[in-house]
Amino acid sequence: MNLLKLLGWEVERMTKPYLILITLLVVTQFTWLGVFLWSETNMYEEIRRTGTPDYVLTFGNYIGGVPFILSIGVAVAAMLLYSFWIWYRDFQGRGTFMMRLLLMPQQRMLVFGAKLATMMLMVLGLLSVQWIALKLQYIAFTGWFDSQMIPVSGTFEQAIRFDGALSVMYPASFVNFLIHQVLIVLVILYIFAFVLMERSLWQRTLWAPILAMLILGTLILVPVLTFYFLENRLFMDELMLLILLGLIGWMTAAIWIARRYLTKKLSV
Amino acid sequence: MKRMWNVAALGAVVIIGLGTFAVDMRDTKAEWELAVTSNPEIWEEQTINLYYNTEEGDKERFDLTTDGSRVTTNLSYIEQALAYEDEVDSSVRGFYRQLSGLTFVQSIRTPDGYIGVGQNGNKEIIVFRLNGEDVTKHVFGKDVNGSAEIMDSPWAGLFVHDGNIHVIYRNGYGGNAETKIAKFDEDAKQITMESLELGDEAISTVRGTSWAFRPYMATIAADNRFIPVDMTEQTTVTEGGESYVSEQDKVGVYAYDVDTKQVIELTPDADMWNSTVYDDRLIALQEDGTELVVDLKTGKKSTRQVIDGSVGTTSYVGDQLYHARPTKDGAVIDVYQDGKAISSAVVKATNEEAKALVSNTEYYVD
Amino acid sequence: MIIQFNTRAPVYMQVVDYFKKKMALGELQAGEEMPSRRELATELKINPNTVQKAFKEMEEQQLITTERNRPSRVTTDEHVLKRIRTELVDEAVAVFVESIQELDVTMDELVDKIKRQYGEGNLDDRSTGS
Amino acid sequence: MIEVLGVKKRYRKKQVIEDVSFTAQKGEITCLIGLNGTGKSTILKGIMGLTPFDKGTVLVDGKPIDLNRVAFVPDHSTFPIHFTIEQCEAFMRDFYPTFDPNLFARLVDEFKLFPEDKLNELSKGTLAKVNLALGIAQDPDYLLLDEPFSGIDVFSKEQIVELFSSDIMEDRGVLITTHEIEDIEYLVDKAVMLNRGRIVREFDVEDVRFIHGKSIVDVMREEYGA
Repeated sequence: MNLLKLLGWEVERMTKPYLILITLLVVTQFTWLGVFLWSETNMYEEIRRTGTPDYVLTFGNYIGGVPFILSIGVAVAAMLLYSFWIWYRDFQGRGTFMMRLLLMPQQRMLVFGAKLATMMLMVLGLLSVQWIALKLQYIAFTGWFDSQMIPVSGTFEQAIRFDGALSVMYPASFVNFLIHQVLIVLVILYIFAFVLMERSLWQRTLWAPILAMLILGTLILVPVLTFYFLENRLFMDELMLLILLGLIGWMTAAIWIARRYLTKKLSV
Repeated sequence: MKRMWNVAALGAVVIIGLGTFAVDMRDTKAEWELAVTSNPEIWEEQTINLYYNTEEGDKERFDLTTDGSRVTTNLSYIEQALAYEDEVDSSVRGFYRQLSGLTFVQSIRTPDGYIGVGQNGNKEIIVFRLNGEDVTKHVFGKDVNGSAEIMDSPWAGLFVHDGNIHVIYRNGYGGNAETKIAKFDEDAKQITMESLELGDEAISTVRGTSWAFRPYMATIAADNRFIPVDMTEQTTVTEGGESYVSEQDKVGVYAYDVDTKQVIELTPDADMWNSTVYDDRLIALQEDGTELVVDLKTGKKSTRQVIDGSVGTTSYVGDQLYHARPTKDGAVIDVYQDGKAISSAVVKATNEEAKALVSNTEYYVD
Repeated sequence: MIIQFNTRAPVYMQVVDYFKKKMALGELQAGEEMPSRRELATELKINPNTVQKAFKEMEEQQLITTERNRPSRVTTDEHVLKRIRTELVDEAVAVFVESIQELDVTMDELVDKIKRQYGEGNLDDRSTGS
Repeated sequence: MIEVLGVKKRYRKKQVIEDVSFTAQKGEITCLIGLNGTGKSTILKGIMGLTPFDKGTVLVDGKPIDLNRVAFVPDHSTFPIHFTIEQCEAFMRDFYPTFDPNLFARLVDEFKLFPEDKLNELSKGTLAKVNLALGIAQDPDYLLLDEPFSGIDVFSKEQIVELFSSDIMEDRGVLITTHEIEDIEYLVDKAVMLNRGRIVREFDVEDVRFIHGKSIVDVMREEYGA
């Protein structure tokens, strides 16, 4: 129950900046759509006057546009930064609010859980808004070019699948999508572990951030190196198993470190 | 509880957004059914691959077995792993694991087990043998005479004769590569090379040799006299004052005669486009539905009429010929062995989604 | 009721002395009800435990009596009250003598000054009725 | 009773707390005295689990600390400064089960606070009172206060001192740290003096007055040679 209440507080604190981010994302994309439709139509008309255009437009051209990619980049950067800020904001001043959180007579990991849940809600929220925006953009795209009698090729699914970022964000199988979310969680866990470690060590050593990065860096690097070493000795299914174990290992390690530093080492 | 409104609102957005995404990503519902009309045990572990491409070129593939159809495109990582896992049985894993570390490898399957020849960078050539469970290894280092040359040239394929593994290779890269054969004497740890006088022709591939790991490989006898090969021909072409050498595949059925050490054409105006090397025979299906059969020990040739009427999509698995002819709502697949029809089965689209796909689906058994 | 505490003497003793003076001066009649511990602590802004200790001390010196959870009362025992008066006077005189000794004043001079001082002093006290 | 046993803490190179052990009884006001920067706050924060001790243990009534029974009032606000007092109370009610809204209301009224005020609009004195109110309203058995009087106006100080002698604080254990003892000379039952990371004196204040006729300030002068 406390987790839900904590989640409520965290979500309330991020609502304003989050809404700004989403509006920014949607506005940039739809403006770029407008610009794209307008410029492509003009160009097509011009070529059509002097001959037959030798190219066919696809939805991929739109989502390949720089503004589109930039808007996604900004959203990703915002999420990464907020994963740090969601903790560091509580350490503002002389660790004011963090002190209140740590004094709560309950499991400290509830605070950790609430922040993680908030981050995932934000990420999934962005992915949801983006998917709906994409579908709307596709409708506008095809509708407009049909009305302009300009041929268009390729399906919506194809455009998504061939786009670098979108194929990762929206893989062809929903199970893969869930697995990608697990990877996102993992990234957030490591950011959280870093922050908690840094906040616990900063009073003991000036090298806190570097030390934290070193420890977490090795924790991330070692499995990656073993993977590359084994990669050409194992079969695909064995590799998958190795990756699964690696992920589980990473997750438990991150949670274990976070828990240890949050409950025993954190110093406000 | 005002705060909970924010959470609920965000939750709703997520459910709507990801809900639409999940629905969009739903696997296709097309379902197919395989009804075996005769000789069912042929189909026990046999899978039929159904290729289906939409107008927009979307590829979708199904695996169809006696116990149902399964879509095999857009598999999740887990499904891919599981599909791969039951395709590769454990007996072969050890063998191919050793090969997987090599930079270049070829393997063949003989009655007494798999043989693989691999190259580890330019350091050494290794011959692997899998008989039963254990894998034996013979290393031919850089110091062994001839190994450097072999490692520096493209390989056409392998064959076994008098118990020794042979590698047919093109000596050196570049236009006028000459074809050579290397015999690996594993006990004496020696390699003996011979070159073949083929003029401006060359052996490009040896039938039955697998380039990479393949779950199923046909077994080839270890003492065939004739080794079926593909040939290429080099012609110098001059265009606009410049002349360069171009190489084309030669049509026809060729084999290397181990005794005479010559490459001979087994039969004129036949082709090996759709053929299989199985035990001591080469079987090649011709346009008119007849099968050319060559006894690789004696070189004796014979033909037999197998498919009468138009030839649909065909493929060989071992010495069995699978012939698929599309029908209104699916396809009929006949199986021939030694020229006789030994089994037949019917592929049927069982639901609307599948029926819609029938018009441009191809059926292929491998 | 404001007591100027000094930080060196035990606070509870200063509270006891305060009440002794009040009893001696008759500001607290025999048998009168004492203020409650909580009121006193809040008013004097001192630690309630100290007020508790002061009351215990007064009970030991039989200055007050407390039946079960009823407010304490000043003692009605006359010669206890008289004893308090003489105690206070002796104490005051002792302090006075101690401070005077340093100035080596002859006895006669001293007696004369006290007479004059005390005579007038008395006069003023009575008229203003402190 | 709060027992601090053999506690050690190091900050970077210097050993801030060498070896500290003392007790604070329930129902008594114990004052932890020490010059600035001698680790007083660290000890309080250590007891609350806000800062890990390198060595040593802390027991409250014989058991590890139960945050339901012990409240902490740091010398600075613990809520984001744009919060209103109402929002602070809402947070406390959400996450501190022992928080008693009536007690809080009484304190708000006693301290003459205005719930809709934002923390950043309040003076240092008022802010200290809000902090105190939030702490006391948890109705704890033990209350730890870190420099409650430092840098606040005289009237707020008075209100706070008055509060300590009132019924609200009765039979709660109070542990205060301060380096200005004058304000609470008469409130303290027991003084614990800290010097260079060690407990140098631990005494019942009234006994020392009775036996040695010395005030806490006198003892401080002896110890710290002010």
